[in-house]
Amino acid sequence: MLLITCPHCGPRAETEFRNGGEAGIVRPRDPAALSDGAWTGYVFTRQNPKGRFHERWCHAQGCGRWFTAVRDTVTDRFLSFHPAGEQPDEAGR
Amino acid sequence: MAERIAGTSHLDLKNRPSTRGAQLRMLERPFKAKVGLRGGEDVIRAVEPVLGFALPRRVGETGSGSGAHAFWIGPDDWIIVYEPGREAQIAQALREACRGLHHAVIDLSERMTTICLEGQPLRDVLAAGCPLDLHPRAFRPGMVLQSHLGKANVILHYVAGNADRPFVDLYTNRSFADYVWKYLENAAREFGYEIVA
Amino acid sequence: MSQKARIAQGGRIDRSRTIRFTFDGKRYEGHPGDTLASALLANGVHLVGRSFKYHRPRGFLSAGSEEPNGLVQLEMGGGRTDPNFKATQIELFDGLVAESQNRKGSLRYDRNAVNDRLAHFLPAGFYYKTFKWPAAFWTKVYEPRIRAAAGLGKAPTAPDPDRYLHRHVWTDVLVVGAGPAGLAAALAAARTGARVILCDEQPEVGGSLLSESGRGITVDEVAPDAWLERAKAELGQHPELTVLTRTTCFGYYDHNYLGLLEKVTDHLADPPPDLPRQRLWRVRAKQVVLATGAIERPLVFPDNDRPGIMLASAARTYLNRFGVLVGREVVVCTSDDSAYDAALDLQGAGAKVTVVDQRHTPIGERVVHAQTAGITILRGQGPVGSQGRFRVAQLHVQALDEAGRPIMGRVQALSCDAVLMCGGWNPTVHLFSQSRGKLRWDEGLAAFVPGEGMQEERSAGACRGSWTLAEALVEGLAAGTEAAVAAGFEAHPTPAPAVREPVLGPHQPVWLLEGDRAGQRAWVDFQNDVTAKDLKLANREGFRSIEHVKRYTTNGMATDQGKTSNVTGLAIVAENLSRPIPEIGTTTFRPPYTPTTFGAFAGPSRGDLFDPVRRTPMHGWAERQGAVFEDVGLWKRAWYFPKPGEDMHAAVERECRAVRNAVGMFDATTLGKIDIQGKDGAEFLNRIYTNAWSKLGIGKCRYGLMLREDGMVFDDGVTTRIGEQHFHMTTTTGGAAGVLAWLESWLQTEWPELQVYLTSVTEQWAVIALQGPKARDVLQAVLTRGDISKEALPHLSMTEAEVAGIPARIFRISFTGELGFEVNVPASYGEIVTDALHRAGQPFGITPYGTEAMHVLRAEKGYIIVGQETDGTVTPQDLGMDWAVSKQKDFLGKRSLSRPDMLSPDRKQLVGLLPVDPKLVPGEGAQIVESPKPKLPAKMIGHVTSSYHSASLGRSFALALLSGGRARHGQRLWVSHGDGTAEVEVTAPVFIDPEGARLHG
Amino acid sequence: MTRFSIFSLARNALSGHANWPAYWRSPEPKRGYDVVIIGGGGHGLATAYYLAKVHKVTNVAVLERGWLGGGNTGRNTTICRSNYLYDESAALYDHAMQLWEGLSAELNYNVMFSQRGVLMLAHNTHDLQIARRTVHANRLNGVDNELLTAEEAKAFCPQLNLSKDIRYPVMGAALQRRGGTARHDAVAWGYARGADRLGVDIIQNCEVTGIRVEGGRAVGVETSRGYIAAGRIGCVAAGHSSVVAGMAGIELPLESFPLQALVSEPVKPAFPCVVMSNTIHAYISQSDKGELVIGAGTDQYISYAQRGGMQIIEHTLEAILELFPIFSRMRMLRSWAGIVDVTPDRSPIIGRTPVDNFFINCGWGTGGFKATPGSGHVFAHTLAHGEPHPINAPFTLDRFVNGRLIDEAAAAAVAH
Repeated sequence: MLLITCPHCGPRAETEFRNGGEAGIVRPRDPAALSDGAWTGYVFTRQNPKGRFHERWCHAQGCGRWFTAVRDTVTDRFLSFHPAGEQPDEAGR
Repeated sequence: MAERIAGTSHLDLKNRPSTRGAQLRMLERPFKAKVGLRGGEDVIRAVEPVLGFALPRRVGETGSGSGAHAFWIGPDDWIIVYEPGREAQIAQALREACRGLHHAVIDLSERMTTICLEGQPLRDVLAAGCPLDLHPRAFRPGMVLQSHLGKANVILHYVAGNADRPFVDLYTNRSFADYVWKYLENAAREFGYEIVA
Repeated sequence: MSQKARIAQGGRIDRSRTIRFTFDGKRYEGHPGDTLASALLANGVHLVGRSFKYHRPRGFLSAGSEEPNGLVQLEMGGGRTDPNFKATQIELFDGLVAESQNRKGSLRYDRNAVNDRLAHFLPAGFYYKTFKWPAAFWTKVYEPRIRAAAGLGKAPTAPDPDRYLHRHVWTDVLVVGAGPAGLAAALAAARTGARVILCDEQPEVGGSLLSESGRGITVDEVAPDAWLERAKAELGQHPELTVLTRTTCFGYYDHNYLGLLEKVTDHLADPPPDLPRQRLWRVRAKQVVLATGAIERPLVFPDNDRPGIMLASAARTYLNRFGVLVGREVVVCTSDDSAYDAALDLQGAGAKVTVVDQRHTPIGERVVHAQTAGITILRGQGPVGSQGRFRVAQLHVQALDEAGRPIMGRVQALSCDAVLMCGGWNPTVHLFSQSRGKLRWDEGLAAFVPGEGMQEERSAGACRGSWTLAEALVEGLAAGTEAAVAAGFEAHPTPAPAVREPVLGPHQPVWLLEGDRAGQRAWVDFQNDVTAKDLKLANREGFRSIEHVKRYTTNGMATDQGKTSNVTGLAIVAENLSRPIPEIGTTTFRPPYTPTTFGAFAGPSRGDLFDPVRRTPMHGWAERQGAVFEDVGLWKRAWYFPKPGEDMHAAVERECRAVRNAVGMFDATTLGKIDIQGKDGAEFLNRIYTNAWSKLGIGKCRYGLMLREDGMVFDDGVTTRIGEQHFHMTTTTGGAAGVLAWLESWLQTEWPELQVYLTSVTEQWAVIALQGPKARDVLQAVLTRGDISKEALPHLSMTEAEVAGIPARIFRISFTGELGFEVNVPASYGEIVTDALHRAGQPFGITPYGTEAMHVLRAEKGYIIVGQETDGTVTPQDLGMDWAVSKQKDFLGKRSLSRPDMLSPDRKQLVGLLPVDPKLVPGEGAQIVESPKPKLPAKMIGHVTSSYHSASLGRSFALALLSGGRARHGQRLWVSHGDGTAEVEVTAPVFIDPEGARLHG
Repeated sequence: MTRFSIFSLARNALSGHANWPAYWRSPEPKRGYDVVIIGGGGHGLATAYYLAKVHKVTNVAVLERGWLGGGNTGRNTTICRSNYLYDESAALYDHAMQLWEGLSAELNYNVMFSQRGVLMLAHNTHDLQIARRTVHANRLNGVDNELLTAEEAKAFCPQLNLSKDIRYPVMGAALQRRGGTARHDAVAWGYARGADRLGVDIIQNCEVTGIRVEGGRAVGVETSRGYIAAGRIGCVAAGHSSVVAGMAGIELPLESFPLQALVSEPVKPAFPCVVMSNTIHAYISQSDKGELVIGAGTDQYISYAQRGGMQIIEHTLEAILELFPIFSRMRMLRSWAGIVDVTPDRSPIIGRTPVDNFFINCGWGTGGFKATPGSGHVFAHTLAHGEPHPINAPFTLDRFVNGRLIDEAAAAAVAH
């Protein structure tokens, strides 16, 4: 069971959290203007990377806040945690 | 006969078997006043005079005064707990204080119930289903933490006492009181427990 | 006399008390402190089991959790039966009853032993090569026979009477293993004031010291025993140090999360009912010290599996810890100095001991001691065979060349009643490997040792290949201190202990000894009957990766998980393929370290605690009204209210009739409720609902649909504007939690600029729906404040009022098509208000109704239920609800609705169905076809989503999703029914009051 | 090539089994092949086998990063069934079922296909509706599946706990008698042996590190053992499909999750069939060796580490014991995890990609093993003709663009 550091509550057990998949997928400003393909990319296509991954977590059974974590999907080690609104840098810090 | 229904009413705690004088004591206090407050810095400034004490700003913290406790729930999220009966009046006072600000004041008295635990074994009993670090070094008097007990969300408030005789109030949604109560009884069996009703 | 192999004194058993136990129906005696294994050996019982495949007679190989042979069924009665328990791990208690396993007939005369004669025809993987013809025979004939022969013990057939609990704990340092290294580590860490947990699978701490005779060893000038007593004493002095004995660390998971299984009552004759049988500890450790020791390797030589042939360390444990002498004429076969301790100890206890050392020039200090003690040592020789049916009687030894290969020629037969093997040692690296640590092959030690670690852990002592006591104590001390410091504590200066012990000579492994006789079998995996020949065969057939060899031969896959067979197997494969061991691969170890009880994992989550049972405040009231309940998500909901003598059908008809003709009351408390506050509430609703909200007036309600971004309906409900900046949203019962989470994620991550706060108030309110032409009359009768007249409270509006003296929010909402009110009162008053309404309603014929009647009533009106008319593949257009879909604004999922397939005319659309036979009620889920007797595979053009008999229509009717359905109104089609079909007519999905006159009444 | 039979077994017994040939050669990779298949699991090996057997395309290489069947083929709970709701799925999985039924003979290798029956439990009215919908659909598709009452279910599986006071009492079940289990390793080995015999090169320890694409056409693969030219490339990399497709510049609607499973210690026959419950998330059967084989759920986060959290095992065993309290004292012997590639509609993607000559067969999620023969059979057709077989035609990548999903997840997973 992962140990996840909520930016607001500190390190807590994974069972307090809900994973929200890939982070940083921004909803298109004007969906109507998109091709079916482009819209599909937004709705369905995922990086699913082997290695560093920016993902969303919600501290569902704690403060209820969504935040972003950077995790290596090979080692499952977390590199950093970021409250909503704060973007991880290139190095994932 | 129709009556006001608490989370554990159907369990008939009065006649439920338990051990007189056991180290651990359990009871439900269903009708405490609980008011939810949401808002930013401006709201904090506006309500603190009404409350008469400072709102907690960090996880684990509580603010207390004049028979009330304010729990830190999230960065812009608090629950304020009073003795029963004052919910409407408090909610009203807070709403007035927040007029014009982005805020939410909401009565949660009926949504949540309180199970009061007292006695040395309660840490081990809670640890049977709660993944928090409940060691005296980590969970100290005055603190409040949210987590889960088995499959129920809970808020744990370390009201007072010391490592040998702690008092902890457990808050959970009313329909989960049945589960939480039975869960605690099952975990407490090896220590013995007395139901106070 | 019994216990003939028990020596006069010594050992850690309590000779003052005798306890009785039964094995295979025969009664024996032992002492407190015994294991079942030591007690059986004390009574001279060596034959204790049969192997998995060949049913070979077997005795104990070991004295610990690595035991492959000595498995028994514990039979304590009352549902307490346990298959495959290792007798070496069972603490003896009075009245213990055990049975040997996997035999047909008695243990001595096992009829399945014939397999051993057929061994030639049953090589590794034989079953892949045959039993293929005729095809049907596999399932009917061959497989049942194979299954009957396979398996070991018997599964319980009665429920388990015992309880299991969990315990979460956070610690600064977890030390696994309470041998010398672990004790040193735990004490060092505890001295810093850190929170420390020390666990060990044995009933007492001490590890290898419990089996130590202490010959020639001192620690700080005292014997090892004395040092151990000192250490024990100190353990008690550290308040933050928790010692867990009988506790196995079975799993090392991510982020230093470890699973421990504590056996709380397994060792007790009659367990106290208030104690759990076992406790599963979930430990989150800042730092971990692994001090798990090492496991001795057997020697692989022909017929090395006879009872009486065991590990040297085991014989030593039986002697020094349990006071049992496993043989009087003992041959010790070794390629390592450590076995000389056994030789010396057993000789000291009166056995005639001969040592057969594969090494030509062993030089260790112990060898010298053995020589001085007058023990015969045959150097450069090794075992190549054995004799003895139920217990070894002879060992055949032969001279070896420098490479360890037997030199053909004279074979010497040594008569004996016990053979002790030592093929060196394997560090117990299982947990290190589980932690993702990489193993490294150390050629010098001829063993896998911890390589690069991946988590916050460190190994100390034998589990990293440090064989001496001095190393164990020094490394333990260092590891414990470092761990505590890494956890943020200040090191406590402690001098390293001064240890005197014999100097070790080098180990020279001989992985496989084969005689020259054909057809000889040398066992590698004892329990699974995997021999060196099987490994050869696998290699010959092209299996080279160790994983392939394992799976093909089943080497290392028995209940001991290869603790005594993995590495020897690997080494033999490496020799076969003449490649270095690391190239063949290592096995990745996975949890659990030893088999772990299902019940312990499930813990308290059984019955009522399997999932919370959520009841509404009116549950008790409904019970008193005779309600039958159904599960909806976690909730118990009143399903229907049968009167005496009524079946479900009759009850539901009566309830429906009451609602259509008079008034019914329904508990709608479980619907999700979300309080929405903030100035952007309306804009927020615009984005998440398909319809528009800006213009909704205060006190007005509106129905809304929510879509996922893929355009599919995922929830619906009525939302009400309570104030300019205040909304009250309702969701489906099952959707409540999911919807709130979904809304929060959009607010927090996508639209932080919106000033909106969401709060779940599902449980704040009890909701009683009053539905029917007489609803207003009833409500009026108990209304203590407010105006619910047609004018003041038209359809889809809300007012704050007071019912039976209780403040209430009254919504004019109908899910039945009738005049309807939903009365919301503070939850705890739900029963009081329900009761008041029910009493006030008597003159009007008020009738409580349940979810089934609710389903019928709404279906008659063509109202959908998300999850019944929809299944995650249905759009608003499919449901004919375009009226609820805004053309102007954007909303979640809108773009998906214009994808090609969403517009195709053959999409399944909501329709009504009227069975031609008005009594016939199609099954929900029935498929729709175009002919009465379709040819298979038939073209299915839709399915029935809801289907009932309607009291008000006096006939059956259904809702369905039908391909191109709206264009098919009036068509005759067929629905699958029983083994055939039933004819139906397609209609519009509204059956009563299409113009809504009743609704607005 | 020795045929396997009771007779060859006996003959070899006399020679001490010293003359068995290798199951497959271990050739050096050639410079090029007509078809290169990436992934030596069951699906990839089956594809190679049917390419050679049915389509006579024998200049084929199967490239496996590690050892054959070391991925999900060797890590699943070996359940075979074809009782899927939608026509497209039923056609695909029943195609597989029909091949299963003759597979041991086809491969001259005993894959221990055992039609013990698959029982899917219903615990509430909603489950019953789904069960009926599925059973009726299956019947009309010519796929065997029958509705049972709770009592009939217990008659078929006596270990079932029908008590009314368990949290979610069993209200009924759907039974596919043709469903069952097979020996997962044997499937990989059998296909590998068969393909090798027909001339396919099976190359283990050969990791694909790149896909060479020229002018929108895939022309070969870079591997740890050098460049290999390819007329067509079939990517059958399961959990790693996103990674391999990424080498060709293709992004897929996939997420890879850890999926755990476990076995108990072996016991004498104690469980007759396969039982599954979607509502309380449990499935269980007993292997020929006597181990209870239990499938657990996926972890909530994507990961390429073949491991998962202990809480997943706990939840699974809670569910198992709720249905089968008699197994409470059984013990977990081994647990492990695979990486499953999951699509938004829980149906696989089999066919063309935006890159010519680069084909994918992925997205099998938690249910790929049962489809192995059918998947290989239709994918072989697709690779041989450059066009999908009618059975896999609906399982295109395009469906996520045009919306024609095959949403097997939806039917079972909706709220009520």
